[in-house]
Amino acid sequence: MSSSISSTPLGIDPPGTVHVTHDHHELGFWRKYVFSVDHKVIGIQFLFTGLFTLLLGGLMAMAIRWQLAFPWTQMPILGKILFPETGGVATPEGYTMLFTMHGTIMVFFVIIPLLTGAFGNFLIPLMIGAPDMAFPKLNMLGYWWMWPGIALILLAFGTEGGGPASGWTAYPPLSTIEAAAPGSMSGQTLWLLALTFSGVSSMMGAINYVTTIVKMRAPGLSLFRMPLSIWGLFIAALLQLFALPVLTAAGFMQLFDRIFDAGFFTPPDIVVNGFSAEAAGNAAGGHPLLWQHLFWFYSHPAVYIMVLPAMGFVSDILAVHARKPIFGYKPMVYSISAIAGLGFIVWGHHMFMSGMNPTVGMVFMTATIMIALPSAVKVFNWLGTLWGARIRLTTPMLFALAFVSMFIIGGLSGIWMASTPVDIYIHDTYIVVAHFHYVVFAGSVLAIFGAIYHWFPKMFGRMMNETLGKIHFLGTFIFTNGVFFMMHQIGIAGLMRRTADPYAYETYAHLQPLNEFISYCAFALLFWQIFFVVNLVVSLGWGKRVGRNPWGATTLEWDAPSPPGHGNFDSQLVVVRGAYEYAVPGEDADFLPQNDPSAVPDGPTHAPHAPTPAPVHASS
Amino acid sequence: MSSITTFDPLVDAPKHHHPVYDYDSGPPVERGKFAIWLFLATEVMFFAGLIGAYIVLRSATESWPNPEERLAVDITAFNTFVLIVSSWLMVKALFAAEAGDRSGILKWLGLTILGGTLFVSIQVYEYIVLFGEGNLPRTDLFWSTFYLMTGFHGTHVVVGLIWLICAWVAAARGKYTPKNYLGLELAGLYWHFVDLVWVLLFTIVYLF
Amino acid sequence: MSQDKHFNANKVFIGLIILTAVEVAYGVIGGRNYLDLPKGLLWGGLIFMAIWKALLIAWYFMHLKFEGWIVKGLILPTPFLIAVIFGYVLPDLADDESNLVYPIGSMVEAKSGAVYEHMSDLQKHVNPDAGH
Amino acid sequence: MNWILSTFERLWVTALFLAVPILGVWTWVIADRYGWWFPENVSSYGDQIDHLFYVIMWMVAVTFVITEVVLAIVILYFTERKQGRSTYTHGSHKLELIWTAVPALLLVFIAFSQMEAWNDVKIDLPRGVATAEVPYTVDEPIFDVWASQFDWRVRYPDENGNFEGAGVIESPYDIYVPVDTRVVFRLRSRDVLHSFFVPNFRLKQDAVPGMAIPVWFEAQKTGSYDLICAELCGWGHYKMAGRVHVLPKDEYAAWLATARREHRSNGADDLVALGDGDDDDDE
Ligand code: HEA
Ligand code: HEA
Ligand code: CUA
Ligand SMILES: [Cu+2]
Repeated sequence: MSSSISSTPLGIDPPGTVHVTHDHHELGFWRKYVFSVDHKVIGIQFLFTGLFTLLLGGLMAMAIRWQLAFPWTQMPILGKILFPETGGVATPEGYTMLFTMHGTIMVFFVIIPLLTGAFGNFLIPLMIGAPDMAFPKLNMLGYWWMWPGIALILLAFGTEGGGPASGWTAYPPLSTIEAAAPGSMSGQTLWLLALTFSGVSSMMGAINYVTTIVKMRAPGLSLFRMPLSIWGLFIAALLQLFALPVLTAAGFMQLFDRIFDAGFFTPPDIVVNGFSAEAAGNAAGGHPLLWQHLFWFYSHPAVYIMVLPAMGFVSDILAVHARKPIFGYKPMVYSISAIAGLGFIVWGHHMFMSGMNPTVGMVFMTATIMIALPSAVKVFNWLGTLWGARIRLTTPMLFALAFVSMFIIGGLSGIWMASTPVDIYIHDTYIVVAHFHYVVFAGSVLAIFGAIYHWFPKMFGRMMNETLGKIHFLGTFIFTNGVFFMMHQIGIAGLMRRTADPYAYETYAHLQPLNEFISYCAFALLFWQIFFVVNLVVSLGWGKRVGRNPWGATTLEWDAPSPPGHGNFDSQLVVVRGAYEYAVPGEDADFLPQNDPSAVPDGPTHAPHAPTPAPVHASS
Repeated sequence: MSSITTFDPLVDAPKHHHPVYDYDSGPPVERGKFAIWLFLATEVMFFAGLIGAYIVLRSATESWPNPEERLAVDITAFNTFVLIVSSWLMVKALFAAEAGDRSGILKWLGLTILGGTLFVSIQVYEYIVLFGEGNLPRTDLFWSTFYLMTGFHGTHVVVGLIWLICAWVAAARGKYTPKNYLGLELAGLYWHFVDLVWVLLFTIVYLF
Repeated sequence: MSQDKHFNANKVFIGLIILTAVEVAYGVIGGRNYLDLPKGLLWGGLIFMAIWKALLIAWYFMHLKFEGWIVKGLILPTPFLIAVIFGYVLPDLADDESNLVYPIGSMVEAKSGAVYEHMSDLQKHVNPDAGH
Repeated sequence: MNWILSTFERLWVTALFLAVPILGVWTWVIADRYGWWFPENVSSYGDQIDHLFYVIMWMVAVTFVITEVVLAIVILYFTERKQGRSTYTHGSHKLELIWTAVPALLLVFIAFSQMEAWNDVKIDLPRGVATAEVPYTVDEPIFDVWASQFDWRVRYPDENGNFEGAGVIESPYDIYVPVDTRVVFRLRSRDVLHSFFVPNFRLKQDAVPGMAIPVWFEAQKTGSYDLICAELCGWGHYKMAGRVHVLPKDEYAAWLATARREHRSNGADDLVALGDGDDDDDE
């Protein structure tokens, strides 16, 4: 049977319907684990798919690092797979394909599926006290639509000419004219199709999330009682809905250019590697920058899609393991929304050097710099939350703390690039690479690790091993910084990205030792993940069984059994207070579950005469 | 970890035979309708991308050809009329559904589908003629933008038609009651949206 | 179902038809074949009527009029975002002051058969009508 | 026993997070010594840009150190030791105001302090006819730079400033400019996107096919500097190198004269050749 809520195609029963479950006749294996419509199963499917693609992307990163440390030397292991024809030595075009695929996979098939797909699916219904998503079948569809995307993007490697090679940004005309690069043959077409698939997938997801959050919150769970994870996922879903279609449109235009020679992005009178659009009788007269505008209109909001949910998870993890209410809950919510809103008017900061009208660039700069403001509010409120807390240094907490620390670094380096004159020098140098890996790997991915450790007990009813977890954290934290902090240095030295072999230039020759150091850290980072994988596997089978609420947390998901049965909760929940009632004075428990009717109702969201915590001394 | 409570079957085991409950929070709008409007918002952004690209290329071009010389405005004007009519018939169908008059639904909805089919066939005819004259997307920017926008609108019309046909079958099965004809309403919303987009496209593609 | 969704569909329908007729007439007569009105005037008028029609459809046929703030709110951001797109992209790409050596799309109609026997081919496109 | 463990844990975590600002600042202090820092600046507006970099760097550095240290302190002091509860607060308007207002001021300041430099480098360029004071303008540039897969071609106009015909000088890879002169040139591309990047000049500008983007710089020190392509342009992107030779004014004049005499490009033809670059030798 399909989930009882979803028994109608769109889940459009008149509201208030109470279905009686048919839990008893068991589902077959396929319906239960493969084509399941249960949001928990789908979430876990997304989780493992995402980890798998993360491994792929990570391995490609290792190949990149090898080439940068020891250019044109035989690459161990990976070389055999990636460059068989040269006996494991990277080729120039092969390198361009490597980072293109690395970036694409990491952005579209790792971070977004993990954050919104895995945790969005698993957490949203549980955290708002709903039995399932609004449209479970659509949900399942969303998962399965991602697979053609993954298949196509991997297939691209096999096509004649090899995988796409125009960067994850796919700037035309390089990406639209087949003669321009080996990878711009059918590989690029597959790339576009893959993106469309993943786009449709996250579209289905986003519609589902927003509808569920708006329409299916448990009685009493007002918007301003929602956990910040839900807020993060909610706003991220809205970003998807309003930004992604534009990329889809642009993607179709690029497909038109490639398949029908439509020339939207092809300026006239260019001769690319002997090929001339006019001579071939193709349309021309379009503008390359048009693509950049449309692409970044999506892809800048996308970077916030890649961080807002992570921020939400971190806020929740901090509160739970610090046993303290979130400091400034409402400012947190407003800043999430502000980041999202501003995110729509800053995309041009990726185009300062692109030949864009420099006056327009000035406007973009001002808007961009202003985004630091809501981010600042978040950072300071996290510190405020921790101040005067009783922190428990559990593994999830460690990763959450790491996120705060790392996001500050990544965010601050954004300020340089936001300032147009400085960006003249650092655009497309490794400072940019350092910047976005700090926010996206050291930020989002570490937050994802934290979220896995934190919600694993809820997902599988077992704890992950704390000792292994802490070992995993220690190494990951150290090597991550080893890899990415040094990239600032080579960036300031002027090394630009997407360069297969920088050392031919006298300007860069002396940077090889540093690059080698970075690469060694990267390899160590990869191997260190073994502790995580082992921990994952062992805990799945033999981890300590836990109860419903191992961490002593207040939010609704911890009221369900671990793992939650079909329909999630034993009975209808009624929410009586905000999500962060920890250490309430005069209560004997140091946390008050949102749905626990005993004790005081909602605490004031702002205690006017609260003891002033000390960050003020530090931050002024 | 001191804080971790161990598994206690009495408290922690899932209680069986629990009811699966469903309730409605937030504003008074059906989930389906809420979702469809979200979806329509994304569709708006999608066409904003396509039309935006056209406007940019177009308004930056001095020598843009005169659409009236390249396209059959009269036929398309008639086609626009057809689509608007079908949109109006759709409203009629909804009213019928509201009145619980099934044969009414079938009649009006049937006519709507007829109108839509006519629109598509006329557009297909237009394409065939244009192709015959050797006007392909690769010919020049005018044609590539033309095929891009009208093409994607056309596919939307086809999707809408399929949806309407499903609704018609459902209606024939008597699925729609005066209390609940949401399925029909959603199909209608999509159909009207397709009509709305065409109103804009017709103006900027054929008349500018 | 909200029952009070009553409006006179026929009136709206007639309105749409009339607007379409006027629009086509205005477009064709005002167009390059006859009056050849200034672009601003022509486009302004057409866009005005088109958007008017679009609003009629959305407001009545899609009974936005009868929906709550929430549904209206879902569609509301789109006009702003569209305004943002145009506000940024037009001044950039469609700006005469920008450094294009050819007007975008000037290859429409123009098909330079033999490309580059000479450097000046590029400058040629500064003048759109050259080339054919 | 348990107590020792938890204390140990508290300490190593604190140390770990404290290491971030310490090592971070340390690397930036020693960076210069190992050449992990800006290459020498030789252009007139380079100082402006570096200056802005440092202004932002100081603000960011302070914020960075403060926030990271506070984080470490928090971990050290507020990690659960004895029984007891965390302070129960949901926030404070006063603090929110402070830490919204202060960064706001900083950021507005940053934003506005950028405008002038940006205007000087990219917006306000000399147009119209060249004069003695302003020897080169957008309309009468010193040369056109043509980027194409995977080389740079520089076209010097002939005596009367024409960019076509037999008088034109075509110099692949090597760009010659006079020192202490504000040179304006037009950046163009034959095929795909490229980017004209000279680290020592703090100069970067994408070359876009179909656009002729005016660029200027004024080199203040003779010598020859790497010209690097900074926008992905295909498999050979990494080796799309050039050299900018800054000559004393008189030497430059002499070079130009000799070049005009000997090194005459056959105009059209090698431009035809330009398109099909050396791509053929990769498969
Ligand atoms: C999760 C992803 C993520 C996030 C959150 C951000 C956040 C930011 N990014 Fe980043 N960015 C990327 C992902 C991300 N970015 C990616 C992937 C690219 C490269 C794309 C490519 O070209 O391939 C990129 C590139 C990029 C560029 C283009 C660089 C170039 O190509 O030349 C710029 C330029 O403005 C920029 C700016 C910013 C800014 C201002 C923020 C701000 O949101 C940061 C705000 C946060 C803080 C400022 C720190 C916390 C605040 C305080 C501690 C308070 C005090 C601070 C001050 C007073 C300054 N980013
Ligand atoms: C969005 C996320 C993301 C992530 C997580 C990463 C992670 C990494 N990235 Fe990358 N990167 C990008 C996004 C990302 N990157 C983008 C968008 C670009 C630009 C591309 C372009 O220019 O077009 C880029 C480019 C880029 C470059 C520049 C290439 C160039 O310009 O020449 C480099 C160079 O060092 C690099 C390195 C790395 C490294 C070492 C990691 C490491 O952190 C990787 C560590 C990961 C692992 C070690 C995997 C561990 C595996 C698991 C934990 C799963 C366990 C498995 C199971 C349980 C099944 N990346
Ligand atoms: Cu030319 Cu990169
Ligand atoms: Cu951005």
